[in-house]
Amino acid sequence: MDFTPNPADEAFRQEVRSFLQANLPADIARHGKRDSHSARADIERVMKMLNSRGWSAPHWPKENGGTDWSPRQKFIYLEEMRRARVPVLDRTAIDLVGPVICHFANDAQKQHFLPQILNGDCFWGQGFSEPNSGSDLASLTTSARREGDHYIVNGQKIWTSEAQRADWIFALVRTDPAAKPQRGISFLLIDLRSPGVEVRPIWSIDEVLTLNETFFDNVKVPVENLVGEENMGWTYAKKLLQFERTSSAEIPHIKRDVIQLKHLAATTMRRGRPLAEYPPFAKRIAELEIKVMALEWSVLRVLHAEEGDPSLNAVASVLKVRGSELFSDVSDLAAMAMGAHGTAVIPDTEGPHNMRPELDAPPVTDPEAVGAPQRAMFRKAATIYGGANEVQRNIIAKGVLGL
Amino acid sequence: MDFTPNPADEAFRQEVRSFLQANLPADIARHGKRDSHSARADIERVMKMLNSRGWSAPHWPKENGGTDWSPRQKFIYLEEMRRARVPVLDRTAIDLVGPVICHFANDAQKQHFLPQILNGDCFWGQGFSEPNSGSDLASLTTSARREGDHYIVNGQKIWTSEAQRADWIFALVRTDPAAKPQRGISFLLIDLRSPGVEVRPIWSIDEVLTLNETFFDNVKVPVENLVGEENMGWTYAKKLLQFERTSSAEIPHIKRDVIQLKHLAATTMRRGRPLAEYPPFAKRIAELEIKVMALEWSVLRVLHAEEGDPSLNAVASVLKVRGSELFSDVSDLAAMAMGAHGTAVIPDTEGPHNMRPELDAPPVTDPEAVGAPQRAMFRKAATIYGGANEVQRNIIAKGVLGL
Amino acid sequence: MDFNHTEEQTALADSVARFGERDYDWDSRRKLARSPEGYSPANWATFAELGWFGAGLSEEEGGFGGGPEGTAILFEGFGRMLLLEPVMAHAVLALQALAGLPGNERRTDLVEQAVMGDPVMALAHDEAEGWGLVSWVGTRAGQAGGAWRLTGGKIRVPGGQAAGQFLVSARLSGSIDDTDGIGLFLVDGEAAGLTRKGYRMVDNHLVADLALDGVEGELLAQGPDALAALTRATHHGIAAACAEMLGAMDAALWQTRDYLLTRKQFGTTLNNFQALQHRMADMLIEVELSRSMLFQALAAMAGPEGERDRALAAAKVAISNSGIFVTRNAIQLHGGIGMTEELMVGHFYKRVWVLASLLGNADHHLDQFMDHTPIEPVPADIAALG
Amino acid sequence: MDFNHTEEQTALADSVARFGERDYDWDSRRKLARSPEGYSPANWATFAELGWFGAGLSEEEGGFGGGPEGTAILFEGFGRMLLLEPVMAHAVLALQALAGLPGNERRTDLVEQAVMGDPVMALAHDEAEGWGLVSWVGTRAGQAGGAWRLTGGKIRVPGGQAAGQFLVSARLSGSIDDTDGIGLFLVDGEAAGLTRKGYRMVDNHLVADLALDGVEGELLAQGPDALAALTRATHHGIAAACAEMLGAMDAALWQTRDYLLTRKQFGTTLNNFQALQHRMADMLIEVELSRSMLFQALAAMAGPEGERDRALAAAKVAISNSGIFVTRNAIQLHGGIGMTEELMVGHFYKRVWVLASLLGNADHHLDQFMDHTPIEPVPADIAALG
Repeated sequence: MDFTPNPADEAFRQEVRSFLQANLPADIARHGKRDSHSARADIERVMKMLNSRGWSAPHWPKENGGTDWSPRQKFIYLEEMRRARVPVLDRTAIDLVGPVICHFANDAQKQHFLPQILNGDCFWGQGFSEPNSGSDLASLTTSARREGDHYIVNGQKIWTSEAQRADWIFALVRTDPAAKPQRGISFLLIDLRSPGVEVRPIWSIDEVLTLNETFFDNVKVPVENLVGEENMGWTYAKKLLQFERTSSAEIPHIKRDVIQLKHLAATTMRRGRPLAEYPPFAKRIAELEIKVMALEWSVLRVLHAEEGDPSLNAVASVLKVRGSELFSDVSDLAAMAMGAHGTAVIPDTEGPHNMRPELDAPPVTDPEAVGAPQRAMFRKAATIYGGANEVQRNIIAKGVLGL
Repeated sequence: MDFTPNPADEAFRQEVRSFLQANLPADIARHGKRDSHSARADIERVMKMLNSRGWSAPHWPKENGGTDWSPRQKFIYLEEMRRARVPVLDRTAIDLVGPVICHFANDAQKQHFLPQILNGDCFWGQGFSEPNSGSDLASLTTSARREGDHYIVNGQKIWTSEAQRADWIFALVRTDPAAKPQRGISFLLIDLRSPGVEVRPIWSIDEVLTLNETFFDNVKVPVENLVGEENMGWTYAKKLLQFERTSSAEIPHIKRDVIQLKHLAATTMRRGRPLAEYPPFAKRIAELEIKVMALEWSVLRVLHAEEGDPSLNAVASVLKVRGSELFSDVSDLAAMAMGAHGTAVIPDTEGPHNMRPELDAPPVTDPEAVGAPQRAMFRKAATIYGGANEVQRNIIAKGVLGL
Repeated sequence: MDFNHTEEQTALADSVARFGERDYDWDSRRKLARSPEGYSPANWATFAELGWFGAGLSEEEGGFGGGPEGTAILFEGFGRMLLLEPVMAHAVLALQALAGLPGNERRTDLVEQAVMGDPVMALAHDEAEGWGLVSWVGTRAGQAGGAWRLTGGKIRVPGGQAAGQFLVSARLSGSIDDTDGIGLFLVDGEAAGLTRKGYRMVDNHLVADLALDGVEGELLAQGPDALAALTRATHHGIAAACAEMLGAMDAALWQTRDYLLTRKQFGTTLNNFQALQHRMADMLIEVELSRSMLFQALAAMAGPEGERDRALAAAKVAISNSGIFVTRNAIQLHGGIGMTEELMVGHFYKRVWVLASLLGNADHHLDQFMDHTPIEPVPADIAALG
Repeated sequence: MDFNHTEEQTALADSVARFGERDYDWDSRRKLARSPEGYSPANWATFAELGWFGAGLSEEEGGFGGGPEGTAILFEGFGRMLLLEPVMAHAVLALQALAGLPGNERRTDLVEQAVMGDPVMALAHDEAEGWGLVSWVGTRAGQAGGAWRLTGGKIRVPGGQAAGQFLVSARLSGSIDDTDGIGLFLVDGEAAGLTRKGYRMVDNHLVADLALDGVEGELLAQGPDALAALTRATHHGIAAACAEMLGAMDAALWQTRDYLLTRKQFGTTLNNFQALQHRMADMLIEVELSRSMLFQALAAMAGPEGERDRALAAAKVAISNSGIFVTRNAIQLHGGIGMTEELMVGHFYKRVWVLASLLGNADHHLDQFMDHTPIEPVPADIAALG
């Protein structure tokens, strides 16, 4: 054990911070405050800004347009991105399908897709879940039947996050109905403008649109859009989840949220004093911050581990469960910190949004407060998506504890 | 709904309170403060005091020596008994075996056993669990084989509470090994002085003795000690648990403990002020008290319900789970309220106890503090005994929710 | 003490349940939520006919003999159907404040009008920094030209968009949190100088912030009389909120139970997973304890003021916490589908979230409870025993 | 930053593990707990030989180059075996206080003596009303006849029965909680006027309350120097307590796991019940987060004082709460057998219960954490972005 900080890390942090201070457009930073679902136009501009520096996807292999930063540096980069309130980018492209293409796709696919992603020219939706395959993903039934140079895709995906703004979708599809559930699955890239594709919105309880159903009705997909080998899709999907073992902890995002929560508590008045000076509420913040510290250091343990160190299964498994809980809790406290207006719908009226016809919002003047109550509602999904926490506990019990 | 209090109840409360003030010997009240496991000699004196008034077992049928008090009055009686710190009596006799005898035994058994119990002349141990039948009680294997006028009992019971001070034990025994688990069980009364019975102590983590193992090696039990019909013991045992649906909530005891907890918080000094004035600790007490209120009113709902009202299954099922949690929590807070001495072994040096050879206790002068830390340790058993809370949740899920 | 419904109470509960089944199915309710008014004036008229607005008042007070038990029965039902109509604003907060005024002809008239339901009334009392403290009134009242004029601001007024009349608290004297010196005024919804800033809460209920700039008001009560009326309104409002949270969490629990019995994952229905069974058991425990907590609050409402304050504070703390736990887990156990606007289950959570915040949140009420709950040495009569 | 053990750290961890396996099995430990000394002087000599007492000090300070990481490795192992020997009293609280004194020959001698382990030393600092506040010192020190005389009382002194020498804090000036005006004294265990009231804690560790009535002491430091030494002792003590709680809860977790794999109920082993699996998962989560928390505390010990205070306070809060949760559930999942004195699992709970209380409980440390953690508006550089 040696916890002496590396001075190079601090210098790197300053480099990222300075870059963002110099380059992040003010209107985008203002939208980022709201931390509602980012607008495609904003993301496109940010991606071009990052791409000019080679920072679009630092965790990709360097030869694919990533970086050779240390794990710690990649984490610092994410912390600074969130701290500066850079809008959440196209995570489906950068964190999910991008790494799969980097590792498993052929050269033609890499050359076609990766530069578009890095430059923010191609947006992606994700096609894991189906109506009858939620936590039990391997039971999926969307089929891809080979016909000459094409697959004919039929079926339905649900919770296809951000498909409403995407150009392409990656989908797990069943190519061998006779094989065991995990064996007959392939990883297909599908152009959402293909005939037979329909994307329908699912409004979530925050009245914002990020979730969709995507229907495939005899959609023709060229075989060159198959990633890797047929029927190996389950393996790629599992690998995909390991590329970024620490992202589910959401530490950079939670730390950003804690800053905003403290701002709201420091500026909201309660009986003549800032709410921050009211001990029961200050205590809630402190208890949250302590939990965030524990989780952050769990992330650092994983980042500093050697590849394949078995002692890390235990700590890695913790990240999603506790991270999603804190991601939800911090948003609750932010809404509570707003007092009476913390229960109001406060739509993001400047930036683009999918809010439905709406009465005027309450007279909230602090831009840090905009969107906070809806965010608290939406974050209830954090303990569900990416493998519900109940499934995560099954995995811990069997995989780590051997029960 | 009509929540107007009944003035007769208040008068009744004063009657019980006055009786105890006039009759409870001071030395016994002093022992009761410690609320360690009561001494047999104390209980014998208390039982005679109660018996002289006809109050030994108010919830028994009147013809068996009980009372015709309303459910509310019986509850008030228990509240006042605990409030006055009357030591915990022989609950095995009064709450468990007594009601079974009242309802299912023959006249000879009633005439033999009930008056002895009411007068504190006969103490009982309970013989439910076995080493391999904890939560899964129906799998018990202690056998009783009929031989002429006797059963020959062989096997082992565990957690036979208070058997070390008891004269008799009631035991569930298997009389028909061929029948389905619940069917072949009988309810036997066994004299602990019978040859072949051995009681061995189990020290619990509070270093006090209330738990035992009881071994039966070819013990001859006269057939007249069978309660009711052979192989019907499971039915009687289940009924037994319904006679006092509310006792597992432990409300009278918890309310007594809250009074003591508040005393300790009000008299222990923390940095120049009573601990009671330190908001984080005062808040812990308040949160506990609110939970106690909710549980108390749940008990009242059951007490005021009509026999067999199905809507009560839900609330009755709550009592054991929450009651045992609070029973444990209140004891934790009492020990914490003592400050540094709350981690010390403080044996009850005046009253009889089973503490093992012991160094001097810390100089704690307040008798309300004696025994509190060990009590906190022992109360960890509350969520285990009487059907572990995990089993209770199974019962709620299946029996109430139909899952 | 009797926990069962009287005949009248059974009839009231039946009328609410019937309305929910016949006239307030989930589709109808969703449409109302998107309508400009945010509720149905036709339903409002029905409620008046059914006598619901007077269900929480005794006959002597001008109601139909219900008392807080009647209010609780109504609102438990409202919680189950996620009613949008501003009944709490009108028939609890405003009407109970009116009923708490000193007896006179004006009060009788206003109570009678409110029991009839027209116009909708709202109590404009909360201010931005008050956080549930009843005596926090910064809006000032002064006399000018023979009339009372009110200046200040009110926040998140339930029913504030629908209301034709407001009851407005304003300070005649004293500092901003003095218990004395408060006045209660009747203000017309169209009065000059009154600006409403309407908005919607996450539960689809419409509210308004009010700005008052020399608005004319009719003084109904002042000093202890006004405070008593406001306290009464708050107490009944808390009881109604608790009952509504109970109804919402109970409905969420049983809808989740039905879902678990049908939803298949990993080759079996979800009800077979013990971890989910135990979560459901914990939810049921919280629901039943909340029901008990509501009963104790109702029982205390007939008792002395200190006990009433304490009991209501305890109920608001416990039921808010339980309600959040139960409805949040109802979403969780539904999985993704629970997060959709389309399904009812997420809306139970949102309604409970709002109700937990209204009329003082759990932090405020824990403080209130502690103020009424001394921590003292063992009482003398016990100590004397030995 | 490196989370792996260095070679020296691995050797230390191995030596602790080996001692636990060979010389500190559960039966031996139970016998020690009932012995008059409550620990084994023979083990104590072994520890000195193994160099454990100096494992938490750098070589410049007179130790063997370990630092707080060495202490943490030792105490995690002690937590697993439920070690009774007063190592925390001697080698952490007393020795770190000594090492925190201004450098001089006397310090060098005392450190060397303590590293050798003879006599056992104890830090007598806590007083009844202090509840973890380091500056709370009511014991008074005054000069009389050319010597310092101490009068007052100390409470729950770890190692207080075994100690041959005490480090005693006493106040030279100022009010009872002043950070300035404290002195640190060396007091002989047999000094006239010193009365020990020995007792046992629920975890079988022996402690003592001290009464001092004009006891002669040697002044080692005063003012900021004394406070720095006491603070250093407290910080290292908290780190050791956190490491020991971690070891205890980790051992309790895995013992429970082994039990679930073998214990049969309802026709199958308990590991097959999903509700128990999930509880175990929650316990594992708390164990791993506690380990992370310990790492952050160790990392901060080399940093500036404010960050150190904050990090240690956070660790004590989090690890105490996690430790209670994990070890209590370890009992629960064992059922009745977990409540027996004979089985190890209940003793993990008792040890954690005591460690959570020592050196300031979770309430105190949450206060400390809040003192070091401002709640402020968004930093200017972020606000400037847009």
